[in-house]
Amino acid sequence: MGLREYINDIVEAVVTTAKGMRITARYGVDAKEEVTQQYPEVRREPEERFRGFLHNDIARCTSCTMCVKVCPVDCISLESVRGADKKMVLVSYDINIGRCMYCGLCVEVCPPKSLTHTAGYEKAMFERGEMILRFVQEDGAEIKARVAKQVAEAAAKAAEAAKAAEAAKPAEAANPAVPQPANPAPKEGLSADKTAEAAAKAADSSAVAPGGAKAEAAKPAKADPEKKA
Amino acid sequence: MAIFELLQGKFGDAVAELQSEAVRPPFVVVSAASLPEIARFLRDDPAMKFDSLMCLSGVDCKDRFAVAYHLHSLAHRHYIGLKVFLPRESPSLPSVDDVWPAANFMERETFDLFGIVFEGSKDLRRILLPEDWEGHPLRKDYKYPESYHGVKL
Amino acid sequence: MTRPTEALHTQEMLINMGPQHPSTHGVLRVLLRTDGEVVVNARPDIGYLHRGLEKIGERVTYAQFMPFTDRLDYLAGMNCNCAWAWAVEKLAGIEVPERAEYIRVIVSELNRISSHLIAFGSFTADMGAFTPFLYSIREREVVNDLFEMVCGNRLTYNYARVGGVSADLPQGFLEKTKEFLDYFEPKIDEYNNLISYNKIFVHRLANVAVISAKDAVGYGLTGPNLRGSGVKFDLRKDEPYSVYPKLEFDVCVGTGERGVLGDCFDRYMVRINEMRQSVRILRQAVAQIPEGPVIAKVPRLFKPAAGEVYFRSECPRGETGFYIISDGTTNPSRLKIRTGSFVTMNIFETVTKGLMIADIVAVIGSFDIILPEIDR
Amino acid sequence: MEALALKLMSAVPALAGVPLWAMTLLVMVVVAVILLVFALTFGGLGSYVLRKVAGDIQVRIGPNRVGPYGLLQFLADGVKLIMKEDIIPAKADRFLFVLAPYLVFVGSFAAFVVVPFGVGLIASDLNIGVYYVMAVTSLVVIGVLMAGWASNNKWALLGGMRAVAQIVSYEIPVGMALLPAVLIAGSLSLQDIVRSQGGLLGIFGWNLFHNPFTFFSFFLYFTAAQAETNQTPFDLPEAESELVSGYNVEYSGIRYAFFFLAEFGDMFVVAALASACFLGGWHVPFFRAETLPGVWGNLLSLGAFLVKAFGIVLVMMWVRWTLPRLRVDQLMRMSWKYLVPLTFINLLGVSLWLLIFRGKGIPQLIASIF
Repeated sequence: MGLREYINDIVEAVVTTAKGMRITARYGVDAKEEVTQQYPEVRREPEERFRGFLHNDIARCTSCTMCVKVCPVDCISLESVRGADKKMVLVSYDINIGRCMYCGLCVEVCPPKSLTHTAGYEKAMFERGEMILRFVQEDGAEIKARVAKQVAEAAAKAAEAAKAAEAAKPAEAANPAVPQPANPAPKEGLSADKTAEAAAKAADSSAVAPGGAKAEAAKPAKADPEKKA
Repeated sequence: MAIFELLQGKFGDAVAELQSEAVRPPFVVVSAASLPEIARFLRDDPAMKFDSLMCLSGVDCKDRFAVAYHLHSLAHRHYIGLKVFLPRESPSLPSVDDVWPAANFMERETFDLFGIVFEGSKDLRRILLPEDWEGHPLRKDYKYPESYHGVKL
Repeated sequence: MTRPTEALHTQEMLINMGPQHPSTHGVLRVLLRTDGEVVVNARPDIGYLHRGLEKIGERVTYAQFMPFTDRLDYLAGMNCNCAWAWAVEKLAGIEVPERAEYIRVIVSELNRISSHLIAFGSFTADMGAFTPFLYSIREREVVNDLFEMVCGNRLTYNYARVGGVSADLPQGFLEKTKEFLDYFEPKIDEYNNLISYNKIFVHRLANVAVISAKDAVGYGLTGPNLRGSGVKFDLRKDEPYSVYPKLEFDVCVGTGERGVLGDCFDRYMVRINEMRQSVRILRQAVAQIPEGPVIAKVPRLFKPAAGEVYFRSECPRGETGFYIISDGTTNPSRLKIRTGSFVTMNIFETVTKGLMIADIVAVIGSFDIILPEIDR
Repeated sequence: MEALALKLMSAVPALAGVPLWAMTLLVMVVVAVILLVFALTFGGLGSYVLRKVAGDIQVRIGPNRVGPYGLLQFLADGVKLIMKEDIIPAKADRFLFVLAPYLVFVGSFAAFVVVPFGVGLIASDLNIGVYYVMAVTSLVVIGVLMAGWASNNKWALLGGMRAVAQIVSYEIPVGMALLPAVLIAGSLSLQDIVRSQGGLLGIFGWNLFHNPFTFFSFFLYFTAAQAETNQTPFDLPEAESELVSGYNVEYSGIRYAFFFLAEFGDMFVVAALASACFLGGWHVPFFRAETLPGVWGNLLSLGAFLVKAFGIVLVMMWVRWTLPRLRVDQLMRMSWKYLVPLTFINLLGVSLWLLIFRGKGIPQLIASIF
């Protein structure tokens, strides 16, 4: 190593160090450069498309199970029973947010758009069980019992109606007792925000028992307190 | 295509067929025994110069295994695939890690996940799974274990 | 008279570096055999993060696999997303609307910048200078904000779809991108002044772990690691896909400016220069982006015809290749993921012979490996 | 000490009956406690400042939760460290493991004895002051090696080995860089060295501006001292990105706190030496603090000294947050190929200067013209 190189080495080291220190000093002195956000006090507003916790508006959910099928990690579990109006009644709708990877595929496929992302992202919990979001507050067994009762009532009514029809028109007794779905009752029972698709589906269903409408009316009422909570 | 004909002319029966329908890049199916020879030829021949092995993958074709080599030439910018079919029972084929050093890790991975043995490999150990793992998970008939060292899976 | 070296008995030391170690970038374990500070042999042991993505790929549909590609390389989720989408589109022969392609290129390049920023930042932190790391995080945060705007998540984007992207760019996104580019470009010079050409930093990197061009090709290195050895090969240029042919940029290669061609410093500088090129690409893409739909019509029950495809694209850590074998059902019959970091680890043992312990850290940093990509 | 004890006894009649040795001992203990409190406070506040400086440089805020502006952070940390479980690894050499942190702390704390805080404010004005500092700070090495060895951890051992190699190598440039000040003062006593930089020339009385060689000497000393205290470009013994945390990797709780305090103590000692030997020590520029009546002179000079010392500490932190780390062979090369020869050249230069100009510095020469 020649003397010139030796001195060059020292000079270069000093110069580059000084350059770097000038930059750090500028940031050190300039208080405006601070970018930290004091998290619990200052909260960043998530963007409009932010994919936070999932929320299912069960009043609109049609239990179509698209979300369950599309979920790559099987974090959504859904149980439903067929109601008196042949529509599915949710018994339970749980999302395990500990397992959810917030990919948003379920929200994309949801036909009635009842499943949405909220802006929630704080997931600190004391127990693992708390990570399961339950959207149907009522006890599953109760719903099942209620629906079963309604179905039974409807069946009884249908049988009655069939009997009456039989009595009225004995000639057509051989015909299987399928009541004609001309009655628009289920349509009236639907809440206003039902999508046309679901409405059409409901109209197609052959059951016309008034019990179905009752169940429809009961459901949103039950969901309301939960929504407020 | 031209490469296939050239290979077939040179190696005869060792080169069985060309898979080019709905397969990109096309595969030349070769026999296991002649693989190192063909590989060396493909790498060294001035018209071929397949100097990089892009990808080496094991495939479980249900009735047999296959090992697929995707080759690329930086000099000529062309591709070819090599495929070797192996029997399900004790599959093994010669290693090519002296032709393309890159093959070593990929062969280890294939050995690990498929149980295909690469003879003459520099260092054929399990790579992704623990040394004492049982079975080869990417086989279609793989049974998921109940537990590992007493830890429930 | 016995010479003192004969009388002294020295022993090799076996040190376990990792899987918990501050600078192995995750759960990489390196078994070091050292003679004092000099490494006799460094054997990487990987697999601590093996999640069986390839097996998962056989179980889920093509669309469902998209979120898993985020987990392939979590610092470059967009690139992996797009790579998967391109691969499946190539398999099924789907035409993608041009706007979607532009969007993909924009998000990919933004992601490349943010990924290289982390590479730069964590590398300098490994070298002992912690401050540049926080500067790079600061810039990356802006990119994350942009991504949150466009797809709703900051790290695992799941933005691309087979046939396009999940949603059009939101209002004001392009303006904010331009703003970011104007803000970011001068910062690269600042990094160079702060650390890149710092004497100590240069000394730590120059002439360390030199990989010749021949070795780099033979060992299958790709991406910046390959270009660091002076091989001018960039998939965006040499095997153009998407709208890259319409965009002008240079392929950055190592020059050996401070040491030998192919040393750690070259690999580092390639990344720094690539950020500039990404800015260049982004400026053009933002200016050129056409109006139109962002997703092609793809049936919900997507079943590509039986066939095999190998598609590779240029990700920040080298080429990410998907070898998909379709048997005509909704799921791939075999999915092989070839990642840059995995193949790069192959050369690790060879290049680290005779280096110092501190150099091991430099080599890991200069390869810019990421463990989920290695272990998949 | 004895003089102070005598003074006290004569001043306070109630103490007249106390034997002289007991009084002396009492004074010694009191002084030691004061210094200990100072060292601990400096360690605590130093860590706060270090983090605040880091925050400012790194576009963050730094500690800001405990107390106003996070000022009490160090108390919270101290409490935390004390409350933490004290873990001794199963296969560690228990005796050495327990002893090491104290040894390290004693090494750095003992150097406080000769730090000239102000006019007459020195625990003991040893006539071999500089030499004493060099000697006791070397004691740290033994503690560090002990810690590294006793931990039964390879990273710790490597850290300990690095520390020894580094500190032993850098002792030489540190000593050689300090010698010009000793030559100018003609004494090893730190108080004498400080006094020699007085006069009404203001800052130009400082050794820093005495002649070009002393000017360079200061920077050489600063660099070498940075290495002595394991500050960043030279923090190889604890290199957290290589050796995880080096020699103290197995330590936790209060034992770790001792290492921590020793580090800050070292930092202060180095800064104090730099300011005493090159920046005029407790001299207030253009003012004779020693002429002030009563304790005011002492206090003013103490203030001046602390400002200078803390200024140097700040610069050390600034350097720490800017530079990357050297490799171990480069560290050695830097010491033996660069710093050692340069400090020798400097020493030679200063000696010749003093010989030629009869002990006068440039400012004095210029002043003598007028």
